[in-house]
Amino acid sequence: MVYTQGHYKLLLDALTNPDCLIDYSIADWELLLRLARKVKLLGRLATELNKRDFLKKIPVRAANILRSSLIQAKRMQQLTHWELNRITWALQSMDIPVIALKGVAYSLVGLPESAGRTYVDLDIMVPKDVLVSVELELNQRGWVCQKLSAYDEHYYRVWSHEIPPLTHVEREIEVDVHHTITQPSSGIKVNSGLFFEAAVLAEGTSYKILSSVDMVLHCAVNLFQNNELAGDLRDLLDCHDLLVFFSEKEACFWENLIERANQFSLGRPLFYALHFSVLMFKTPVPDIVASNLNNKPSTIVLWVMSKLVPVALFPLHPDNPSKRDRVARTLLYLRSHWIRMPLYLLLPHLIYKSYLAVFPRKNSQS
Amino acid sequence: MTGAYWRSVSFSSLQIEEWGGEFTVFQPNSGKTHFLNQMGLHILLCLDRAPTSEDEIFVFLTDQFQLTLDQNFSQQTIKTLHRFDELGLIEKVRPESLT
Amino acid sequence: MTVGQVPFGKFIALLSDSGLRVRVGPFNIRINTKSVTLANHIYRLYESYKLAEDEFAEFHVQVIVVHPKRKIFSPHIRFFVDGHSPFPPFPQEQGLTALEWGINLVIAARVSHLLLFHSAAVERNGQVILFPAWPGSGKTTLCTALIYRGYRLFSDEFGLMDPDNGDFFPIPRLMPLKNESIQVIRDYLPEAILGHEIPKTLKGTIAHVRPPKESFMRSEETAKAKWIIFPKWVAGSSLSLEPLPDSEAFLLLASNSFNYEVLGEVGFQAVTHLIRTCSCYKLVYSDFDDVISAMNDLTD
Amino acid sequence: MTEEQKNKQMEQREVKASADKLSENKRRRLIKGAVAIPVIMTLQSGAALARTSNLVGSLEEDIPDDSTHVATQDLGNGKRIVCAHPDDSEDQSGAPPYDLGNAPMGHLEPNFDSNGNALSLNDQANNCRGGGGLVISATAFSSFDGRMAGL
Repeated sequence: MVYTQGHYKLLLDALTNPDCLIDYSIADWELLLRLARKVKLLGRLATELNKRDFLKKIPVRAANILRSSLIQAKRMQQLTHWELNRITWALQSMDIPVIALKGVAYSLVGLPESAGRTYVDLDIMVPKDVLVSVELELNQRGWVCQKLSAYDEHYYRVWSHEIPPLTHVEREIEVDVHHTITQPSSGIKVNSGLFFEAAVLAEGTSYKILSSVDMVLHCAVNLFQNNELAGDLRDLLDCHDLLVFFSEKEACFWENLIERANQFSLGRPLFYALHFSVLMFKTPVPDIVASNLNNKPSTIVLWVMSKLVPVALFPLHPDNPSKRDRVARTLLYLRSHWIRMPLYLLLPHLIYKSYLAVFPRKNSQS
Repeated sequence: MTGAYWRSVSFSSLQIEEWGGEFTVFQPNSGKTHFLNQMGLHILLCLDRAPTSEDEIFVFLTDQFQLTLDQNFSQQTIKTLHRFDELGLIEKVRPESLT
Repeated sequence: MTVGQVPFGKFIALLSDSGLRVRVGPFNIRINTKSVTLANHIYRLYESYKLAEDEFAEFHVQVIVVHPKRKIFSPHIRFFVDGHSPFPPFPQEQGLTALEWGINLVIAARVSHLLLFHSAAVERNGQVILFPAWPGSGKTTLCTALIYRGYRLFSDEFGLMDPDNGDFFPIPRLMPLKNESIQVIRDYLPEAILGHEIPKTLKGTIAHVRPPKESFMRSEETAKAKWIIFPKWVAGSSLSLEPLPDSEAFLLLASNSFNYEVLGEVGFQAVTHLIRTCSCYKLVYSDFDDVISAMNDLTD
Repeated sequence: MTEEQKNKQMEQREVKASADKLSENKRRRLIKGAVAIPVIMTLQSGAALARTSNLVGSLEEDIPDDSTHVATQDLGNGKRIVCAHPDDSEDQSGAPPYDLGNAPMGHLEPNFDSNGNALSLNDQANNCRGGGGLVISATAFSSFDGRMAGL
């Protein structure tokens, strides 16, 4: 297997067995930290090392980079949590359920690994019928939409499951407001009302989060249906962490997970999440889970995915990126659009995006 | 009519440094640093003691700073209260929770 | 061993292959480029930089010359860090500014275990003067004049402070003079060694000052700050050095830091401590002799 | 209550006590000054990164007409300089404008004068500066893009 050699192994070993880090050479450390930065996992490495009291035992320059990253991760955590606080404040008069998703939800549910997780933005979900009034209310309270081209705006509103990201004029965090967890254009119709019904209050707070099984499903769907997978190792690790955490905490977790995935016809993304999580992180998933899931991929599809996904999830080698890894990324990019959109929509979208890549707009936000 | 009631939020978590009658305040919840004058800080101190109505705040401030209470002063103070609210330093108290 | 002690052939080989590793203050930087023009500039101006061969490098930067396939476009320069380019392309002649600015950006964006002020810093009698300033206030020019008159260079761009103990780290590097300042320094300090003039950059014409050797030799000696001075060059003005209220100094200094907010409570406490232990001033000047003697009086 | 929390509460009380003791002197200063109202200002710090001398800063040099460094817009009738105005609510502290603030305003300089003569980019830049505006680099403009009102 390709990811058990070279720079893949260096990173994977550090994540799955942090004890081995004590033996890393200077050159190993240098490469490891460059790779971990690319997949937003420096903060996680830092917390793992902290836990073992290793930060004083490793090369001091490496330790300083890890400390810096942890400080930045903590700062982003603080910012996203505060943004959730302010969003809740701004929407309190509307009396609607606001569900925190992804990173912030992982820390609200008490996932131990969330302490070193790097957050980029705040994701929340509100019922579809109040989406417009939520956007209006937030606009009035100082959250504004960043300038988008008319094309992007149309894409967001009609074919995506979000409204364009909002940012408060005095702060820097982007807020993504969702009304469901899948793309409307993917053909999978999920009754979002069921997520709101099952949502729970995070312990000791007044914030709502998805139920445990819905949170895992969202993680899987986000990775295997919504994303292009390139460099998304962190997101697979999120799935792994959640699976370990909930299966230890809840008695009937696996049974509930199977039932829920089949109820929403989300067996395939969940299957992939479990499959690759077991493959790479040795997640303890009972065999009965896979055998009871519906909509599993065929053997040939799984074979192709197994060739592409692991190499694409890893960051490219910073000095000598291999051609094979780039090809895997391109194929998965195509796949991510294929499954999300009907073909007649896909072609114009890709043509427009590749046109942009050749002729980047001036002054476009990076 | 006594106006809305306000109270401070996590006042004890604030880090306050005095600089000759002016204050820099670090708010851990938001990570923001604020600069307050005496009167600004006095509002926070007052609201930390007990939920207070806007009218009571005007009286408290004009008394402390020997000012005459006029419309301009009350309007400015209400503006500041709303800014504090926006920054998450204070919050409105529901009348039913007062008793 | 310093860059100047490496034979030119080996130097070129390093730059274009495994990378030239140099000490830049508390950091090591690995530089790669195949541009011979840029290599020549670096060889001359980085002469006193210490090598950090076989050591861990925090930052891996590359300057690449791009030759467009179509003839009508001229070649340009791109700056990369870990395979990512944070800037739009630069004209081909601007390799050195691209490299120096790129290093600034990488330090400012990635370092959070130290508090980073956007400030010049020099040391005399074991204590540091910080000159935090907005772009265009002439901090690089002032800094250049001072380091040729007995002050030790910490940096013309970064005040690097350890928030735990208040120590400042020297990070001596090339100092970019802009536009008129170039001639001003040539006139006032004929002994100063300047790189070639690079016209039409984002900031106008740039020429880099090569700092004195001593600043590199002593780049591991930290010191604490005692004065914070906000300078402003005003043509024809007479010298004025006025105390600045602490609260104002706090706000100016904190908002002039690259990562004050990232450090959170640690940043707040560190700036508080710094202001409480330093004397803060506002400086207006036009004449170098005046300002140097005022700084000497202050630091004697 | 943990040691730390307790400690913090003690410190907080001390601050309170000292703040309660308003000296006659300070009271007079407040009343006399224009600040006989409560004041709060929030530090905006993240801007420093964008403001590093290398990225932003006003462009003071002469601008050739083929300059690609300066921020311009072409609405179909020729290149016009983007003239930025710092947000009034930001304290500029007497320094040259360094930060456009949170809600910067901007306008496009006319590229013809009142007699219908074409104005070079440099002329436009001088008109902008003359009106208290700021000519900024294309890079700086893109970092403010989307936050610039009035364009």
